[in-house]
This record gives sequence, structure tokens and C-alpha cells, in this order.
Amino acid sequence: MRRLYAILIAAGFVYMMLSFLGVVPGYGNIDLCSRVSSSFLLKDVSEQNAKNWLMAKGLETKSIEKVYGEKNKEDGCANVVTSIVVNYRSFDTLGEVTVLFTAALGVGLILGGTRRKKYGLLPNFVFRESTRILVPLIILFGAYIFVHGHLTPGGGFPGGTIIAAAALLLYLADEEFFLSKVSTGALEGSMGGLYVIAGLLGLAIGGYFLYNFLPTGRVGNLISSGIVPIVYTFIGLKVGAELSGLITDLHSEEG
Amino acid sequence: MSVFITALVLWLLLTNFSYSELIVGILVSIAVAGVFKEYHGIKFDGKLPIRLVLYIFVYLPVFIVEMIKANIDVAARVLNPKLPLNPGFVKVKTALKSPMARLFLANSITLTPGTLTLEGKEDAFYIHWIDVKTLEKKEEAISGRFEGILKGVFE
Amino acid sequence: MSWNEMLGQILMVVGGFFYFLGGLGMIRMPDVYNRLQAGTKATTLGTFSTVLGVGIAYPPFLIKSLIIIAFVALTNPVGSSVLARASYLAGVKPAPITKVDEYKGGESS
Amino acid sequence: MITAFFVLVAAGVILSFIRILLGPTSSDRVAALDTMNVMLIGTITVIALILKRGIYLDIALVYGLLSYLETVVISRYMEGRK
Repeated sequence: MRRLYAILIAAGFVYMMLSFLGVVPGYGNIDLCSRVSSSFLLKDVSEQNAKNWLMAKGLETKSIEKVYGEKNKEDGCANVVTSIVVNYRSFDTLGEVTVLFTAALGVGLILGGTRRKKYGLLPNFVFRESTRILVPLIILFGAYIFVHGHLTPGGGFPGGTIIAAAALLLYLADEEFFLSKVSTGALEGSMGGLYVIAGLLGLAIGGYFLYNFLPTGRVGNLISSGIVPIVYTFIGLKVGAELSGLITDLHSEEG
Repeated sequence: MSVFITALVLWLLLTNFSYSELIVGILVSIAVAGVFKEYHGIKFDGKLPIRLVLYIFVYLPVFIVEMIKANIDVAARVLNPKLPLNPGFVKVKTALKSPMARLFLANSITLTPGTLTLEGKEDAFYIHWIDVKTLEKKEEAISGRFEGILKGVFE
Repeated sequence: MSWNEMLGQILMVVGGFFYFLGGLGMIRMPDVYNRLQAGTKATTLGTFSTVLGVGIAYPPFLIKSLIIIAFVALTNPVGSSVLARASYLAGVKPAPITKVDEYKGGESS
Repeated sequence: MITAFFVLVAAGVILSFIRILLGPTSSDRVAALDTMNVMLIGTITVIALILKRGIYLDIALVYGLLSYLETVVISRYMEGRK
């Protein structure tokens, strides 16, 4: 009976995969690469490319400012979601970071101890050594994700989560490793404070909270879109420190 | 220092090259190397280029040939209707000392025909072997091909 | 279709065949250690072949494909090794045809 | 040819999925899940090739990292439970 159920569910899975085959277009038949946002994402925003795109759509090449110029003027983000999350609705993001901070604080109050919980078994040798190689590279990858948050999908929250994943890997691989609570607390507190200070600087310079006061630059470069990458760096470090502290709390015991 | 160089190379591979990327990459790599001043397993010295050349031109071809042989082996076993298996857990001694060389040896053992590393102790690996032929010559049959090469590359 | 796309697609189909072998090994092998053997080897070579095929068929992806290959080569054997040791220590019995056992109930501490 | 790839991968994924549903012990299930995850990494890169989006390669890398973490966490949990 169990096998029958298994085969039935697998047949449903087959049907799902086959229906997916119809959705995927054939090789070379896709038109996505001529979309504007795609050329922003691939950092190929030269004017010649824009002209080619407009010619292909049958539009006049005079409207090139309409496609590229305005976006460049306003916020300079290639990624629309980032420009909404960190530029237009940045106060909302500050609130979200505060919610996460409160959750981490609650877990720390309830579960926080000063000693590390031991598994009682040494981890596998292969796992120990490979973790020692992997962890710095994983943290670098997390930094890559949140520094490039305004160019590619990603940003502070996924980057911070990847940093916390590296911390979890360290806890699993090393019996002695214990992240000191002072360092994570100091990092998260200072990053949250810097976020608010960036907002207050915007208030002082531009007249309202979290004003984008730096020049926006050219879309597609790394140094563009004003304070957005800086704020995303703050958010990424803060979320990474918070989630690492949460993992530390879950790994510690009283006494 | 070695962490810094590795991190910077990985950063430049991940991004398209420009000067601002280079500057930010240097900053991030300094931060990562500062955090992992003590806890890391990436260490190398001035002989790195020789080792890299040796690694690419001596180790990798042997490794890839062994991997393709492993897969043909697995395919033959899986597609055979009689399923010829004779599994067992064996202990294999090794002479390698540096952790990196032993890590690569363990991974090579896992990816070559019919063997899977379970655990490494001070001087030995415990291995699940899918087809135990003999118990005397097991070192030569399992790890002999790689051990000399890795000793030359890493030590 | 140029030669590199052709080569890339051939590599991809070879990789898909190894993926299929991995799935078949998962079904046919008698116990968890043999299953891990089949699964790990077949999927690692399948991923090498597929991702290298993608990199060859479209050269702008080549560098990131190599990074993915290095990552999979470093993590996949480690993962299966950890899982094999864990299932041994958790008391999963090997299949009855297993003759030799020099690991003896996990003499690690 | 891409269609042939998808058919082969679908067959492999379905076989390991049946193993997830049947598996007598939980380590069988985790092994099958690990195999399936690696297959999906390859599939994501092929989809990146079809749609010509470099972003999906990053997604494949993150997916690989998370699947590795999942395998390791479940393994350590099973070890400690004994």
C-alpha cells in the first residue's frame, strides 16, 4: 500500500515536471535578453546598446533619455526592488530591522547562557578541515551579495543570512568554538546606530529622514545610487550579527 | 595573509573587473582576513605557484580519469540486473601529515571507484568499500594512486 | 549552431545521463552506504559535466561555472561522508551481504 | 537536446523522490534528498543558460550552500541522538 502511494505521488510529480517542459521555451527562442532591466542587470548599459534596443522595438532613437536618463537621475539603482526597499520605503526597512532585533533580544533573554552546549562526539575529520577552508569564502560570498545589492537581486537580508549560515557551520564543525556575545552585540548595535545616523544626516542635508544625499552616479557601476549600498552594508552586517547571536543563544546552556 | 589573497582572487572572479570593484574587494578581503586571523585552514607559502602548477597538471588529470572510471563502474553495477556487491568497512593507513593533503586524499577516495570515506583518525581512514577483494593489499588498491601525488604536491 | 554550443549540449546530456544513474542507484542499492556511493559519484560527475557544458555553450558564464564546480567538488563528498558516519553511529545496520567490518561500532570518541 | 537533458533529470529526480517516500530509515531519506539537491543545482544552471540570466548562477551557488548546510545539520542531529 505504501508503495502504491509512493508511485501515485511520484506520478503527480512527473505530471508537474512535464507541464514545466511546455513552459520553458526552446533553446534560442527566448526574448528576455532584449529587456531593459536585463541589460541593467548585465551591466551593459552603453548607449549603443540602448539604441540597438530602441531600433529593434521600432522606436525613435531620440527617446533614449526617456529610457535611460530618468532612472539614472532619480536613484541610480539597477534593481527596482532595492530602490523601493532602501530608498523610497527605507523607514519601513528600519522597522523591519528593529523587529528582527527584538526577536533576537527575546531569544537571548530566554535562552542565553554563558557556556557552550557540547555534542559529545567529535565531528568528522573531513568535515572539520573542509569547514576551515570554506568558512572565510562563505563570508566573502555573503559580503559580495550585500555589497552588490543595488545591482543584482539580493541585498542585506540574504547576505546576512549567509553570514549566519557560516556561523552555524562553525558551530557544527568545531566543539570549542564560541562566539562571544559582546562582539556580536557591539557589531549589531553599532550598525543599527550607523543606519539611524545615515538617516539623520539625510535629515540635516536634504530636509527629510533618510534622504539620498550622495550623487547617484551611472547605473550599473558599483559606486552608484548614493547611500543605498552603504545602507545595505549596514543592514547586512546587522542581520548577520543578529542571526549569529541567535544561533549562539540556541547553542548555549545555563551555568 | 593567505586568506587575504584567496579572498581577493575569489572576489575578482565573482565580479566583473573595474577599479572600484578592486578597491571594495581589497577592503572586504582585509576585513575577512582580520576576522579569521587564527581560525582558518588556508595556509601557503612562497612555493604556491609551483604547487598550483603541479596540482593542475599532475593531480587533476589523474583525478578526472579516476572519476570517469568510477562512474563507469557505478553504471555497470547499477545497470547489471544481478547487482554484484561485496561491501565492507576497511581501515586504511596513510602517511600524509598536513591536513589539507589529507582532506584532498579523503575527497579523492570518496570520488573514486567503489569507496566512501567515513572517518579520519590520526594515521588512518575508515572506508566503506563496495567490493572487498583482499584485505592485505588494500592500501595499494584504494589510496596508492593518490598518496604519492598529493605528497609531492603539498609537502 | 556553432561548435561550442554543440559541445556544451552534448556535455549537458551526458550530465543528465549521470543524474539518471544516480537516481537509479538510489532505488536499486540495498543499504544506505551503497546508495550514498552511487548517489555521490554519479551526481558529482553529472554536475561537473552539466555546469561545464553551460560554461562552454555560453562563454560569459564560464568563470562562475568554474566556481560552482569547485564548490560542489569541495562540499558534496564531505556531505556524504558526514552522512555516512552519522548513519553508522546512529545504528543503521548495513545490508546482510556486508562481510568485513573494521570500523567496529564507531571507535571514535 | 535540452529536452533530452530535462527528461533524464526528471527521471533521476523522480527515482530519488520515490526513495524519499519509501526509505526505511531517515538516513536513506536524507541521502536521497542530498542527491536530488545536487541534481537541482545542475538544472538551475541549465535554466540560466536557456533564459540567458547570469543571476541564476548566484542562485545555484546559494542553493548549493543551503543544501550542504541542511545535510550537515541533519547528520549532526542524528549522530547526537544515537
